[in-house]
Amino acid sequence: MEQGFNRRRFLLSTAGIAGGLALPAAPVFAQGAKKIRVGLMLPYTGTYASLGTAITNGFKLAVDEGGGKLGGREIEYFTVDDESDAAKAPENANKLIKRDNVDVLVGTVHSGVALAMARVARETNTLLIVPNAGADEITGPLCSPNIFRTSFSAWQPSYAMGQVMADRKHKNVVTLAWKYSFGEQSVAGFKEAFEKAGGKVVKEMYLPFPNVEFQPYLTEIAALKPDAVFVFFSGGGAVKFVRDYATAGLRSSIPLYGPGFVTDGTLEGQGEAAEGMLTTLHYADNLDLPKSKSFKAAYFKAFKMQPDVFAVQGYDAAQLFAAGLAQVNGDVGKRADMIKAMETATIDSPRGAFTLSKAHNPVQDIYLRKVEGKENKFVSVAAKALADPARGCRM
Amino acid sequence: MAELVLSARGMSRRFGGLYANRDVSLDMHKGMLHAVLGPNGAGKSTLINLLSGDLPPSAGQILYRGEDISGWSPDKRSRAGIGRSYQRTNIFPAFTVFENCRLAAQSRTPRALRIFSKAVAFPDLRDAADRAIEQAGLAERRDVVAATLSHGEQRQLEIAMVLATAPSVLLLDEPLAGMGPEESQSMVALLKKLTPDHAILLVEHDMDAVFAVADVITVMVTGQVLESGPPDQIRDSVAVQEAYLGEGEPDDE
Amino acid sequence: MDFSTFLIQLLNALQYGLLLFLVASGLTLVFGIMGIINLAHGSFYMMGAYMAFALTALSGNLLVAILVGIALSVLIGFLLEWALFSRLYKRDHLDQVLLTYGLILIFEELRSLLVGDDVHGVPIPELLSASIQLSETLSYPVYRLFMSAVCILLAIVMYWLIRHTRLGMMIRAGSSNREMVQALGINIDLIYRIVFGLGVTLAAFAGMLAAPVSSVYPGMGNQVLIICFVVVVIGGVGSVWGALVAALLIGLADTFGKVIAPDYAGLAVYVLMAAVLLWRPEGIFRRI
Amino acid sequence: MPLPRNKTRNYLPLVLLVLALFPVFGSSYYNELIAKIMIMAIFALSLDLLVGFTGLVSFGHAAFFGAAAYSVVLLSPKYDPGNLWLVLPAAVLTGAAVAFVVGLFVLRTKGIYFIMVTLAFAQMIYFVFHDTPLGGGSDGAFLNVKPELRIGEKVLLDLNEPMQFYYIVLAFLVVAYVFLRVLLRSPLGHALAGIRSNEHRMQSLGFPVFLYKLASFVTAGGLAGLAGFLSACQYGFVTPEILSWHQSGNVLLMVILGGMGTLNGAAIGAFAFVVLQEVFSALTKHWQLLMGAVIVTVVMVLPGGLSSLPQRLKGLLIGGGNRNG
Repeated sequence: MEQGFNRRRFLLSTAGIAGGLALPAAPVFAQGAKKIRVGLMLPYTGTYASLGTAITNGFKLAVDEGGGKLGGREIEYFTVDDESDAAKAPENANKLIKRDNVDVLVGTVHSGVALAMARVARETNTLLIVPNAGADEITGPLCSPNIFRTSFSAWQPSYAMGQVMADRKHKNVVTLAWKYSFGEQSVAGFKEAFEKAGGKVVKEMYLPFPNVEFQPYLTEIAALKPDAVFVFFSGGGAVKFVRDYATAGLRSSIPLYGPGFVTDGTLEGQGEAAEGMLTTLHYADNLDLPKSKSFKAAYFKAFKMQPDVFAVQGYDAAQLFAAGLAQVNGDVGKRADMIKAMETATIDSPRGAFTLSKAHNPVQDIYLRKVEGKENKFVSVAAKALADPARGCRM
Repeated sequence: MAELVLSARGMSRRFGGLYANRDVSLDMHKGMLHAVLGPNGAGKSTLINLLSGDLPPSAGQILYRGEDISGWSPDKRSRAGIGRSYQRTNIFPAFTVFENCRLAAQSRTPRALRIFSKAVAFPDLRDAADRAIEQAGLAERRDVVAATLSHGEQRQLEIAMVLATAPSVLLLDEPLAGMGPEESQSMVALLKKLTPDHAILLVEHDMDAVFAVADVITVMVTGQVLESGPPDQIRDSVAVQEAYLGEGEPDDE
Repeated sequence: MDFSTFLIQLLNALQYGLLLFLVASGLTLVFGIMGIINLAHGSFYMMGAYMAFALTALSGNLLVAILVGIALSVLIGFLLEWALFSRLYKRDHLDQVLLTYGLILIFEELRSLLVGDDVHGVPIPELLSASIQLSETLSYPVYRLFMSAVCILLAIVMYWLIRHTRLGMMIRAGSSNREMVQALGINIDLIYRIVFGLGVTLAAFAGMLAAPVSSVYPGMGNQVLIICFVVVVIGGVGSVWGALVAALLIGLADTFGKVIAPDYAGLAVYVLMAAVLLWRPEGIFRRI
Repeated sequence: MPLPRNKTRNYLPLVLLVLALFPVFGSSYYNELIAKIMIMAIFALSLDLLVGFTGLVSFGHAAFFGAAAYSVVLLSPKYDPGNLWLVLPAAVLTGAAVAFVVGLFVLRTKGIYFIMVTLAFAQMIYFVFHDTPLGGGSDGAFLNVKPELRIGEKVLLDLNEPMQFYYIVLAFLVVAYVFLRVLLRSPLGHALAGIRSNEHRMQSLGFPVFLYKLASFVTAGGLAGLAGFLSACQYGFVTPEILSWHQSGNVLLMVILGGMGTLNGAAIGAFAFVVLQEVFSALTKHWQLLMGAVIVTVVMVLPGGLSSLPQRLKGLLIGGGNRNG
């Protein structure tokens, strides 16, 4: 069976190389048009696929509203499906940066992937706009002149929730989250505000990501009898937890709170079990703002569906980039001027206008929302113009 | 009396509630060929498997040069000098005859750590292999891939591989099975030639061959030793004739 | 932990263990009898859950959905066995492993193409939607108890099927030696087809039964697959009885691991596995 | 599987030449891609020692790769380059040591059960990194600065330099390939071939089969550790996913795709696998569907892998004779 590898076979395999290389490399030769090269590295498959699509839609909507141009130049998109797989993240980011030579990298949803992207962006000095991932580090220790975020930090909604829950006279609270950095940061943000306001976190419970066998924890909560529970899960985990919490009969005796991700994009699956739940986020489904209404209408017209917070974040990513490009008339070579313009821009977002902190994270209002029907309805402003403390950022 | 090499003492083996071997005792001496006869299911193969270590005994002892080896693994017994052949040909089919034997010889001098030397470069292994091939009468087929050998030749290779390990005990499980008359004759001649230097246990159905070569014969029935002694004693034994020979020719397995 | 909490945790452990048994039983059957490591087993579980979702949405009734789903699963099992697996029995185990590995990718993408990547809930049937008050604050959903009862019932049925029926006898014979059984005039091809169909159906049924409490989401099959393998490894290849014991042990290790050593909860199950394998390299029980 | 016999292999220098000259023409992205393929080739070669040459079908090979990759991150100082003299041997030893411990358990089993148990143990090691604070949990851990080789004050090799990294990977691929070639024709290699062909007979011939298998397992673990080391250095980032059963499945697939039991096959398999991934993922977001279809097709109609393809084609053209059931 060990039959030497003859020349014909070798030729076949080199043909393979050539084929493999030629295919993805083709777009490189579109230089004449001088388009702006936008790299979208987002999840298009797997659990977060719908989020990736919403962000892409939002981004493209903003570009289309500007006549398909940003800063007077046409846009060319390069997309990579990051599969929410952190292990492949550096490689995928390199595909866009080194193979496709993009001018800006936009991504992503998953925090682990985004952290890896931030490192690559720092190393290669590529402009990066994060349209979702909330890991505190991105605008904390990893902050950099070329890294921006148009979404939130994990700390923000949770910190706001700490104040809300203290205001609602809860004294003893149990927290439950997945044991990974976003979960831990959410709990930390909550705890900071809640304990500052005089509350006490009786027990912090974590379960391995993405484990969804909640029953032992629910039993534990029932035995501890806290005044309330602060929880962070997302996607399928959030659906299952909220349902399990309700069927365990805990909903009526121990109220459940959490950052908005627990009830965003998951209400269809959660059904009645989520009804009335209070969460905090920088967006609500029925904001009474002109920009929000026009955005919703335009989005519905373009994509035949209602936008969510992720679409807003994608939309704002494009707006932020546009603000920078407008300053330099589309000349991405003038990096310093462009970044300066982005730093000082006020983004007229469907969530309400926001500016950026020194660490490039939005300074924004966090809303208290209540689940009614299939919507997260605005209740009040939980924290006005809340800025992430950007711990560890030296910039 | 010749030197006692291997012996079983009250050896038993149960499968579930059934005894495949029950209280078997026998001795093997250097220079003597000890044949085991018995109908199908008499426990002859189990006996060999117990002696070679392929099966652990349920009770009893196996002594090798005075030492109790019943707990030893098959490879340890083999390295100590107990070689066996199989009833069903058990070779490396994709290797050549020479490679089969060379690998067998290698087990005596493992050299496992010499990973930077070529296995084919050791003259002692080559000589041992060639000697075994010569003895087994396969010299002309030395470089043929084993899978393409005739059945009889594969049986010869089976023996050659054991010989290449330079054993002092040979446990041979029906080496003549399926051989033609000519091949049988040369195998019988080989057994005779090997006897002076080895202690041999031969399990065989071919009566003529057994009586031609055996120094001692043990007859087993239903896992137990019926009678043991020189060929003449066995031939004349009433008990053996009643239990076994009386039934006429044993059928082939 | 007070005593009543302990008892409730014990109930949680049993309930989780029984569900694991249900998922893993099909895997261990296919594994033990056909000698196939079916990596796609988790995909069948996922398929079942999505069928429960889609068919409940269509018919409005979980029971109808489950009945139709079972019929579809049997069909899919037969088809796969006929089209793919039956051609590989003479091959190496490795080929079968890789085939099922390829099938995982295909099923996962088909799911994405057909149903999308959203998370969906499946309503608990009206009849079983009540809860039983266990302690002052905690109540236990009747549906979970119902699931456990179904799992126990299935365990009994499988035991009876394998021990006391002609089909079970042929299955047991088939697991020891394919050629020999064939020589006895038993239609081994048919037996294999039935066993594989049974394996697929058990996995899918577990998915359907669990859908109302687990909700349905992408990647749910992979999550359950590995833990099922651990069940089979601990229980011993092909042993349904072993799978039951192993699944219950895992339920206990996982539940109390989470309570006692939350930082290392994920490892508890594997420590259990290593301990069992140290004691018995081939699992607690061998064969059916 | 016959024993390795001498054959002419005059195309190898040519392959080497292409690989050595590639960075001169390739862009930085494709250099990284080829480096990745070479790392995967080392990984696949290490597995082929088990699957193809010892007959041990391990479905947990990623554990050794991943554990070694983690060791690089854990042993490197946070903000300074690690010392290559220390980090590289430590990574290889980690792979080998994990293989040793796992081997003590799994090598007591055979056949289909072996496949299962290796999978289960690899998953155990996956959870060690995934669920404990040891390596940053499910978020993974970063290697901020890649190791360098220095003598005194002089930096001889710096893995942060992409070009240097490329040639280091190439050198290690050659070393791994030659090492395995030499190993396979040594007495140990022949004994492993014997075990693959007929383990039972090897034991009755007097070979301590368990120790030989353990030696093979540990060696493969060490080589996988080398690949893990290089992989950690290439991306400066490790997550538990590199130990997952998908990774074990992928490397097994590379070995099968190329045709197991041939060193060249393992390397071809790694190449084909990565290129297929690259091409498919550029075609559609549902590329896994294509990948799955390729896997099923190879298993069903091409059991000997890609390197048997020319043989089979020839067989077909000449009119059969090479018909596999």
